[in-house]
Amino acid sequence: MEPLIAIQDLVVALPPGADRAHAVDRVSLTINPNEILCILGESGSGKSLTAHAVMGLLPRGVSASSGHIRFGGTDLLALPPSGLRKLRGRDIAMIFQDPMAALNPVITIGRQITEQIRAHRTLPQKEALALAAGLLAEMGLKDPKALLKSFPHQLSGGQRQRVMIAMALSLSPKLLIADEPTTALDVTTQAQILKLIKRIQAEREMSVLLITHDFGVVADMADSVAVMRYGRVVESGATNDVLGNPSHDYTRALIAAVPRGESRLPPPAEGQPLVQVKGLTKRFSRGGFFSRAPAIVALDDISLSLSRGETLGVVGESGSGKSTLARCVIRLLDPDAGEVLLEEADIAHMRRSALRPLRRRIQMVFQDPFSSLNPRQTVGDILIAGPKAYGEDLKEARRRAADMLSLVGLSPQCLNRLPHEFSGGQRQRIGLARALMLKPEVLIADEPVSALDVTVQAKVLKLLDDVRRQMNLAMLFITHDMRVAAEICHRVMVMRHGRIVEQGPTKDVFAAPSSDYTKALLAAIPGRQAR
Amino acid sequence: MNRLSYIGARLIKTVLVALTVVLLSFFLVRLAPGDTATVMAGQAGFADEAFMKSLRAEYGLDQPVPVQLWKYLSAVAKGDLGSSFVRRQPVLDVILERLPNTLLLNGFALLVAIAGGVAMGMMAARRPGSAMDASMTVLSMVFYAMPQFWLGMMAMLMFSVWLGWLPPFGLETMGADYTGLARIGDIAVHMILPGVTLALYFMASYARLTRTAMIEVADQDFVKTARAKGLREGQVARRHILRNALIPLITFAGLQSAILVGGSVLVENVFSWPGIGTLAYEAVTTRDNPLLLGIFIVTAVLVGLFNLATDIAYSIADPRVELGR
Amino acid sequence: MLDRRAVLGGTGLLAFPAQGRAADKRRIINAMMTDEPAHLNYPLFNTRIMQEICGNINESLLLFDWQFKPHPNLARAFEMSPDGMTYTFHLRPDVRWHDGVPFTARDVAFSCGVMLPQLNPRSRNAFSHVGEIKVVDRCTIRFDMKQPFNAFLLSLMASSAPMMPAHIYEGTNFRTNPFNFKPIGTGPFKFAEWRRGQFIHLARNDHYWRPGQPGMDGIYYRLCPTPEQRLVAMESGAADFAMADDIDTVVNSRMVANPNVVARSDAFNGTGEISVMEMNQRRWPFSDRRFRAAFMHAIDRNFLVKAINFGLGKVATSPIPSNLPYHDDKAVVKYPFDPARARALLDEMGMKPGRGGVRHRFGIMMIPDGGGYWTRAAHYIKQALSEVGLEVNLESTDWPTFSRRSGNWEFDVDCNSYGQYGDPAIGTARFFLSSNIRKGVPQSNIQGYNNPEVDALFHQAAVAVDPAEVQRHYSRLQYVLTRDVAMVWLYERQPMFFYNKRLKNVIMGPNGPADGFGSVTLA
Amino acid sequence: MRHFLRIFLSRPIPLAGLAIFAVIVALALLAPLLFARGPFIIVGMPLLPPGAPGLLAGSDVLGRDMAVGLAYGARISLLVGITSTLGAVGIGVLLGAVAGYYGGWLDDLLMRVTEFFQIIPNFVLLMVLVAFLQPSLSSTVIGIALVTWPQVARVVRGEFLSLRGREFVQAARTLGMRDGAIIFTQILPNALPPIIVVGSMMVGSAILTESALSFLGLSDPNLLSWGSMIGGSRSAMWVAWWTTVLPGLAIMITVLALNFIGDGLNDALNPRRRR
Repeated sequence: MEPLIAIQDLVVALPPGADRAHAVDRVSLTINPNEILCILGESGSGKSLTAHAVMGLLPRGVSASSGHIRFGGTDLLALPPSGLRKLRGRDIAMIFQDPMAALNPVITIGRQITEQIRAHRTLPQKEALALAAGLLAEMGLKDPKALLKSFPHQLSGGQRQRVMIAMALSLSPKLLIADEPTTALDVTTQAQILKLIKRIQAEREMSVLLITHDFGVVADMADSVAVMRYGRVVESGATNDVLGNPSHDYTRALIAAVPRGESRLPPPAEGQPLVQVKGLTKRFSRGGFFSRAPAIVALDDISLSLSRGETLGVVGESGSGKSTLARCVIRLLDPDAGEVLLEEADIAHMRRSALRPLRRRIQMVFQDPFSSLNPRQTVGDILIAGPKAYGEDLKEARRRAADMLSLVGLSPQCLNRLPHEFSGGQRQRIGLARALMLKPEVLIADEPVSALDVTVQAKVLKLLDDVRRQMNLAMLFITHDMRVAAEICHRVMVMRHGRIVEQGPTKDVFAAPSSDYTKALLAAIPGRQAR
Repeated sequence: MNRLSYIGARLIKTVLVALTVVLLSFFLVRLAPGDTATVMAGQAGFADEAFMKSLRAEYGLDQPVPVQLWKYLSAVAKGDLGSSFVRRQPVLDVILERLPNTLLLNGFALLVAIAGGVAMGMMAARRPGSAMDASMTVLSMVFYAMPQFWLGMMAMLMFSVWLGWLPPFGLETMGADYTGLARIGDIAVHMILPGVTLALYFMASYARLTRTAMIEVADQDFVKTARAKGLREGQVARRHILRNALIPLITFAGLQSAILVGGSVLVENVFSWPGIGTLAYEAVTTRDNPLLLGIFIVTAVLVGLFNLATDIAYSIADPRVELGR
Repeated sequence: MLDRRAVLGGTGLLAFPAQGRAADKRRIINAMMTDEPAHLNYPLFNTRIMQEICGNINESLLLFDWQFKPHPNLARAFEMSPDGMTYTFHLRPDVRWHDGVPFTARDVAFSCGVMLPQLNPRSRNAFSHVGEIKVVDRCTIRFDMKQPFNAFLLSLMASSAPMMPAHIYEGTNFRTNPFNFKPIGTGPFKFAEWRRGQFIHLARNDHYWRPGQPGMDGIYYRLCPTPEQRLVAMESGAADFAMADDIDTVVNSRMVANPNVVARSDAFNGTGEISVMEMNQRRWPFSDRRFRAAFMHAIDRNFLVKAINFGLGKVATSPIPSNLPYHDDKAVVKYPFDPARARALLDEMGMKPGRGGVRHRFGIMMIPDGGGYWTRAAHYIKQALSEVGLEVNLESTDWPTFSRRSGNWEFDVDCNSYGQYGDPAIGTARFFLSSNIRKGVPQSNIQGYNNPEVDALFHQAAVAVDPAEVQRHYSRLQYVLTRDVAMVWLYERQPMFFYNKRLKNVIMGPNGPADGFGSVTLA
Repeated sequence: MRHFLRIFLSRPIPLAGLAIFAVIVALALLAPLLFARGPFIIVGMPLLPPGAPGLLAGSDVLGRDMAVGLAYGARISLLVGITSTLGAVGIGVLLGAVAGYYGGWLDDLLMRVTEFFQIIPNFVLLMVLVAFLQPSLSSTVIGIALVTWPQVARVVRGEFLSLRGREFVQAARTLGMRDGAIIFTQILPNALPPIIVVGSMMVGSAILTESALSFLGLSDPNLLSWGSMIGGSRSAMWVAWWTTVLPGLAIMITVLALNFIGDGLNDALNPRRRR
């Protein structure tokens, strides 16, 4: 049948001085009516720019230099701006990645929706508002009338994305473009939004162009899929064909890198516990001098134990208190109550001077590769900072730094280069090397891979596990992604609102989860049902 | 915490701040050598010990400092800021008589500056890096680089001495004693030169602020959403970009309330504008301590009120900000 | 030398804005004040602006013509006993105070006996010679002197002895009397309104005793703080008078060339002001006469007057101004501009040039005049002295600091000026009498000059009756003072008085404005 | 560093700024060589227009050569501008760093003090300080530094507050670094760009403030600065425009050059570079 959108040999040029000439290089794609097409690719693959090109929303300095985008007989690239503007929001609609920033913070939800309606149809405001309320109800939002009068900051991430979808569908467009709509959301919310998009697409028999980097999402949502790399489509076709037997080796590598979500690690050897946490509690006070707002309880009576050579996973959504726990154990934060025993010494309430010698035995790897290294220091200086603080001989420390770099898979010449010359994955390796320089016994990894692309993620996880085995480290692994936890943890602990809802060997927790919350988390893992 | 108790708390804070201002400046002002009695003796041309002693007694300058401080504080609590040594008038009357002139001049200057600044900022932000952007940036930097007093004198030289279009000095034509509309017109004409001189100085900051704010907001996602809704560029610019870019302007205007109230000593001095600025200069040079303290207190209270007004305006402009949290 | 006016004319800047209003037919005089006086009690506060305002309200017994000869005013006639021991004044019977109360001898007795000596240091010196004041009858009053005082008549000049209403001030605290803010006098104009920070309005006194006066309906003294503002006010016709320090000497040529303005340089001869520098003679080297002489020789006072002060004034050769009685040019020791002589004197003192050619460093304390002619003179003198190896540090001050430091003798050299007010005994003596060395009091003999011969000569001159004897004493005095270089006399100031040509009979005597503007009428 | 220079010199505005500023500094330093005698020497009649014989820029109200005055005036302005800014930056960085890093009551105290400076009209406070210290070069420098350090303190506090939370600082704490080392080796180097930009702008405004003070006569009379030249010409302006126009132009050009340099620094050092 006649495709709704036909993209032929689209080329999007990057401004001079960028790392490569074209962001999108001769891409051809077709989207049929009543179909969901997914474009899958890692960051920098040009998937998002392709979507923006269709809407004519390319950023300043970036332009579609050649090719055609046919939409029902007209070539969008040839259309004058006013012509394209009439289509936008009416025939083709788009939703974006970060719902927090996608709505104008100073205008009510109601006015932002009616603004789109009345941009294309002359309708009195009262009627437009009624239409908007209907749309919000269709999206499953409770009490739409109140929502219309509220401001974006008063809504949760999930609610806002639903409002965005309602706004996009207000003029029943033929095509909805969704640029990584759920990446910024919690796992459970992500699942609900994807289900909503699937339902709406089916009910309205419209086409959806879904941009994602997560294979699970493709498996759950896509009728057909196109895999992009460095601005080119390497493979495309029906989802089952592409996922079933991928023809291109890059696709094969991508599929292999996605964590299965089943635990493959042998059960941990029963060792004498190195770290014991008992009844740990932490509160954050809110409000200034005048207001008496109640304090938020971040950790409520947490107890756990960790022995050498064992990896304990702490899993939970944002706000569950998992990273506060990590920071309390390493005393970046001072807990309000409870004990943190390192062998026999309770370091929870120790004075900083007494704590200092014990501190070198616990080290940490951080989440954001672009914030965890001091941009103004060379890698060498970063690595010897720990030994230097403890007064060790600097020449000796530099020599050990070179060995440590090769241990984490980087060449020793990196010593005198600056952090901005490395990729995200390489920076995490440097962060790990820094942590290991003080020969710690306990390693805390706070979401070490969540900021990395899938392929890089797999390599760093493998490195972490090798290092744990070689140096017999006790590792506390913090993550929000159940699949990653399954890959690397012997035991898993699920946290919600500052409390432990379930813990036990990874195999048992994944196979037969006891708490309903764990069940919901597992069910929400994209692509889990398909296989 | 509702708005009323927040505003109440802020008023108490303003009073507390005004009190600290009084304490600090009471001692600061006394540090300067010489006192008002010697000034008046010097000016009288003929003075002897008896005259000097009687002057000091009359103004209570011979009592120990703590006594003077306590007397002064209790008087201020009752709203009596003491009387000006040199002018022999209650300080409050002198200040209240001069305050409207300063508020009028600075208010006019601020409005001109905001209007001009925002316009320049928008023109610069429309196409960053273009010739228009560069020329607006250079122009605002030139305004920022000119010494205020010199700019005033150049304006006077140009429009009063050589062209004779505008009256150079004072609040109104001397001796004309206009009333009603004629007086308003007369004052308006007199306000042009000092007002524009002040405005150019403020305009530079507003232009730069608007430009950076507009460019930053233009990159936000909700602007992309607005375009995705099919709005015309003009609507996107006005309803979404400008609306959000104005918020930092409000905070900046709040910061300037001290200048709005304190008056610009320089411009008022050059144009002999009878405002708080010239009053402060006179108070410093004649060691009229009660008048100087009075000016500090009144400006402290007014700045506190202006800041409160700016915070309220800010919470109206930006719903994310709740008063009190 | 290049004629300055040609240069200024050349730059086309002499164009004058059109007169604000066509020659104004209204009978109101618009005058200006540089800053507002604290109150209007004439004897208590005797600055120039007070003389200009209160000169219209409070009158004196006598007026003086250009030769300083006395003429009747409130006193229709007077006699002096041959031995100079008694003075009798016959008052005009028909004079009334502004509040209708008749003016009588009781007012004169109160003013000269009580109020003036208590409030005004100048009057105190003059009336200290008076033994007893007798009220003979309603219109006659007699002064019995302790010893003859030939300057007694001159000390009755308007600015030194204004007659004050006894029924208002007698028995009250002169400083806090409410009438200080609404003065009562007998003069041609009476107090009408004072709007603080704006103007003081004097209305005509319809019951004024002198027939045909005042010629105008009222005077407004408007506050006009900066010199440029006053220049514009005069040029635009908004102001009729500009007195003494109102206009900076820099723009003097512009005013003189203005066709709408009459320029008079003799309006203040009565005051006879000399611009001087006082040396703290307690400190070496100022105690050494040779240093003071070298100081005088190093300065080209002709250049100072012609260039720095734009031609206003005359080089001062004597402590007594040239246009006042008893000035004797032959008696004085002259100090022409002679840097070589100055260097020789300094060498003679043993003050040899050290590193960088500097012989000695000292400070000159400046008058806070906002960059006016005082400051310029000080800068020129610093430059001139550096040519002979004397390095000057100019110390800027404000009024409180200036008064404190001069009164307490905390200075090396300071700038100042003093007025003669007609007779050396009134204006000049106070700066050289050793009895007037009083710590804490500015405008006294702060130099610490102590010469018994000078003390004696001032005393003898004051009490001598025969005019020739008085002249002999003052000539000797002028020789001794200039020989000792008792003070650095720079130049006799000629403060200008500008008035709009729509008015006439403005300046009637050497006291100028201090005698009031009763005679002023439309031209 | 190379990267920074390439960006800084690539744009016309900072390039022009640097060039003008270099000329002015050279003029100030070489003044004794260019002109035989000092700025106070009286060379002829007062108020001679520019181009009069031997007088490039005419003579001022005392008959002194204005060209020499302008050259020597540059020294005072630059000296005051730079030293007062260094003083203000020194105090501001110290207090801002401590308040920003430790927070708590220290931070509140600093905020109250900076608030005090926002409430009191700054120039009036400066006049009181200068009057108290008796007008001189040092009192001007101290006065300006004392009145302007809060601007730097606010910027440094803001930077430290945001950098304190960054992960590389938390890493430094876990590695056992003492607070002092963390402040000076980890946080301060990253807080330098905004400090340098604010600093360059403050030199310009310090020059303006110094000229304002000397315009009002609150400066050392033995020194000739651009401000005092304008102050002395308030009346002369009516008969001799150059006595006011020329020193004013000199101030404007110098401050403009500094603003250009500041804009260039802001662009070159700003991580999120626009364009």
